[in-house]
Amino acid sequence: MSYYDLDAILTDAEKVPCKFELDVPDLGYLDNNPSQGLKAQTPVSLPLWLAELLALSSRTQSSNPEDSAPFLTLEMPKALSNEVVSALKADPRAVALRDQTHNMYGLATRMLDLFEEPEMCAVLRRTFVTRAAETALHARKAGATDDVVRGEGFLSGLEEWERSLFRRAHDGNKACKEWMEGVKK
Amino acid sequence: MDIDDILREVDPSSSGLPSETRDLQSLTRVWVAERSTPELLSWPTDGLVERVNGRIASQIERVEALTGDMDPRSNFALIVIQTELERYKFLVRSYLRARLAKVDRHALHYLSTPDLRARLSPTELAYATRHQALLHNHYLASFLGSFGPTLQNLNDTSGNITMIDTPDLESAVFIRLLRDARVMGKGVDADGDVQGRTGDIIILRWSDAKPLVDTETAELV
Amino acid sequence: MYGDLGNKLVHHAKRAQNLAHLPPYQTELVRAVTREVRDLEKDLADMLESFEGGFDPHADQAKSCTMLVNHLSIRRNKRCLLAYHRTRTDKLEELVWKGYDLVDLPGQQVSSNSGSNLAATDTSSSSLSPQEEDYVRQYSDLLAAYKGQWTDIDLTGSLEPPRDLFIDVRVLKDAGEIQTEYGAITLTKNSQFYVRQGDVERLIAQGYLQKLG
Amino acid sequence: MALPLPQGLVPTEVAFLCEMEMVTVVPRQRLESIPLLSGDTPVLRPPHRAPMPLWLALLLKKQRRANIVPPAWLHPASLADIIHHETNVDPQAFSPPPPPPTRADGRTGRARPFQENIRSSREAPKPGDDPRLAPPFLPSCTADAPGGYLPYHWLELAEALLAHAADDVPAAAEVRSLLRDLQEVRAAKMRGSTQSLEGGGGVVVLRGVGAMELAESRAFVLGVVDGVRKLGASAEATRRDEEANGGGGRYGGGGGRGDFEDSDEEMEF
Repeated sequence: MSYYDLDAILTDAEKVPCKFELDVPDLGYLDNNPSQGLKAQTPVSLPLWLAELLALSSRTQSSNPEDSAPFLTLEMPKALSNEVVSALKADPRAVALRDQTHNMYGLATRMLDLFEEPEMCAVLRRTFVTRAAETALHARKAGATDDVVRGEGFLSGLEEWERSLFRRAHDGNKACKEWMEGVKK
Repeated sequence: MDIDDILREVDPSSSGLPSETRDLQSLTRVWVAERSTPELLSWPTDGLVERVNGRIASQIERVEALTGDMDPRSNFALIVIQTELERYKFLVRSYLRARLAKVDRHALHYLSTPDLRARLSPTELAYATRHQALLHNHYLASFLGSFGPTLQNLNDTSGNITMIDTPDLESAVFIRLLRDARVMGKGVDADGDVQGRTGDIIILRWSDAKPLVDTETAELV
Repeated sequence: MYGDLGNKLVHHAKRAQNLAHLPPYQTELVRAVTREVRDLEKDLADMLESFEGGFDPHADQAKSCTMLVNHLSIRRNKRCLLAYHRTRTDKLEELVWKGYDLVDLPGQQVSSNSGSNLAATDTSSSSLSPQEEDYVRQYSDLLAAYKGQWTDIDLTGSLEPPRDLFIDVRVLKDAGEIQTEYGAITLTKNSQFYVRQGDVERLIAQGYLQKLG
Repeated sequence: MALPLPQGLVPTEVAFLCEMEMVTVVPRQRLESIPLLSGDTPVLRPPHRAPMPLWLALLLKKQRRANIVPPAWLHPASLADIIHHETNVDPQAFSPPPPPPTRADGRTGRARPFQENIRSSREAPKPGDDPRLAPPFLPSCTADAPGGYLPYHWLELAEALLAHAADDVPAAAEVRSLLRDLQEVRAAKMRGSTQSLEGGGGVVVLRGVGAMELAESRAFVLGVVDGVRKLGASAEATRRDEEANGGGGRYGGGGGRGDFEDSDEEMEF
């Protein structure tokens, strides 16, 4: 992960459902309720940059990781719910990933780092490769125009990694065509 | 060992290719490599770039001596010389700028240890140090200066992300085998292990390709 | 919540990354995020002070949670601010490499697409912050110094591989007299020349000349 | 940014490399040797053939000072053979590249055994040796290059000759159309290689692929390989752990990760 990378920073802003394990009087604002204080087990939605370290830091003094208690516990975000993963398993091309989140794969790598989910990992890899091949086909069709990622249907559902792939495929085709035309000069 | 090897050992300059040709081949190879790897490679220690640059300078002098105010159309040799000169200038320019782009992107990383600093030429080192200072001053003047002193650094490595960005050494590259060799590379589901033949083009992670490139078993393409 | 403004900055940066020109510096937003950091720093200091040095993070878990949240928010904002400024300095450096100097920069929005006169846009206010203007000056000096080590290869020359050494060009706007090794040429609008490409690359990039196919 | 280009050579740079390929010219005029940075050019005396880098050969050709002798692989019969191989003999892989030459330099002069023959394949070269040669510094586009094999810079060289020396290429129109067929059948193979990347790479061999074909797809293919690696990072780490200690995952409870204690410690006050 890169400190200055804008996509990494935006992925870090993805919200994840979580619950605090203790009452925190000063953090009511996280639940839009500054005057009430935050009660343990209240479901809140927090960005990864905040939630991840709260889930990984220990609030108790213990050298044994087994009974270290975190400040909060995380859950899978909706974009990576069972329904979404099942839909991707059925047909990777049929899901508009961008509607789930712009940073679908970026979010997934972060969550897969936190949760052991071999099945989801396999489905996402297949999804990524299958959709990449499809993306390349569209990039070829888009031809030597500069009208990048403005198509409807499949293209409008591309998330950020896929958009980058589309641009790469498109730029490669375009540079090659331009060279071919330039040779004659 | 044959007679050529023996000759080469007694007199290194007797090697099969003229040194000009060899330098072009080396320069081309370091250029392609620098354009193709995620990390900065070592500045050639054999004086390659300085030597080529010196030859370029004397060729420019030659051109100036040959050029009066004559019509360029009339002097074919001059056109040939200048055409080649432009090709060399492009190679060196693109090479230097490919390096500088990497230095800029990960300056703090390359300045962080003596080993990494040793990859830079003296002028690159001076440039990187000064550039980093300019950036830090710019941040300080724009916002960072009003933070508490402990927050003003740019090299904090605590927490879950380090501020010192590093090149991704696991990112993939294309190489060509320069001789038959066994090629091993890390993969997700399984690692790869292939008996490769001279001329094979192979995709693998840079961390796995680097040892092959360092021993001239392979080159970047 | 904390970090929301920082996020806005990053979205600005992301948009700027894909633009040919540099959009105006977000003075207000930068100021607001900076203020947020200072407030959070002060809150943290106050909290620590209230314990008078006797703070035990494991005894007062709620407090230590609040402090961790503050601390993370500060870090987050710092990262957003740095990334925003870095994205812009990257673009500024790119312009310096392309041969723009400070006088040109306010006009770079227009010139990047239409190739119109650089000087004609002096009505638009600068999209750079004063600090960015300083930075451009200093980086130009740094680049000039580095370039000076490699005068023979013209470091800021074209990154397109050379094709034909001599090319036909048409003059799109008056550019005065240039020196070539074959003598001086006066570039007046609509005239055509057979020139050494290396002598005019900068003028082509800046839209004064057009290369003819 | 000092270099606004993607990692890896772009098509115009690949074409630039190809211009260093040696080709054979037949001079139409005398020309004395020219002192170049890469060495002196041979003296040209019609009708004696001479080797030249492509960029210089094209310059001579444009000035009508020489004709270019196309390599045997560019003849229609050779191209048809290769297409046959690509479609019928081995529809999956690219047709094999030319066999390694037996001379390292490909210039006239002293015969010297190609290093391949005198060293075991594992031995690293000694310092001071000539670099091991590869395209564009192998004589794979000269008049005596073998037919039936596409060299690394096949497409760029063919296009350059057809554009600037079409009258030197026998049956140029036919060659042009065969090249289009070849490009098409090989492009399909390049696209097909994407699916094989799902397992996360390791070592993927693209024997016989051409420089321009790589330049067109490089950024995309590398993007896919890197994406699969990042998405599979947790699976790969688990596999490595299991392989290292014969079972047992790397995760303790929910939400564990390698640097758990470290980050905890650093985040305290």
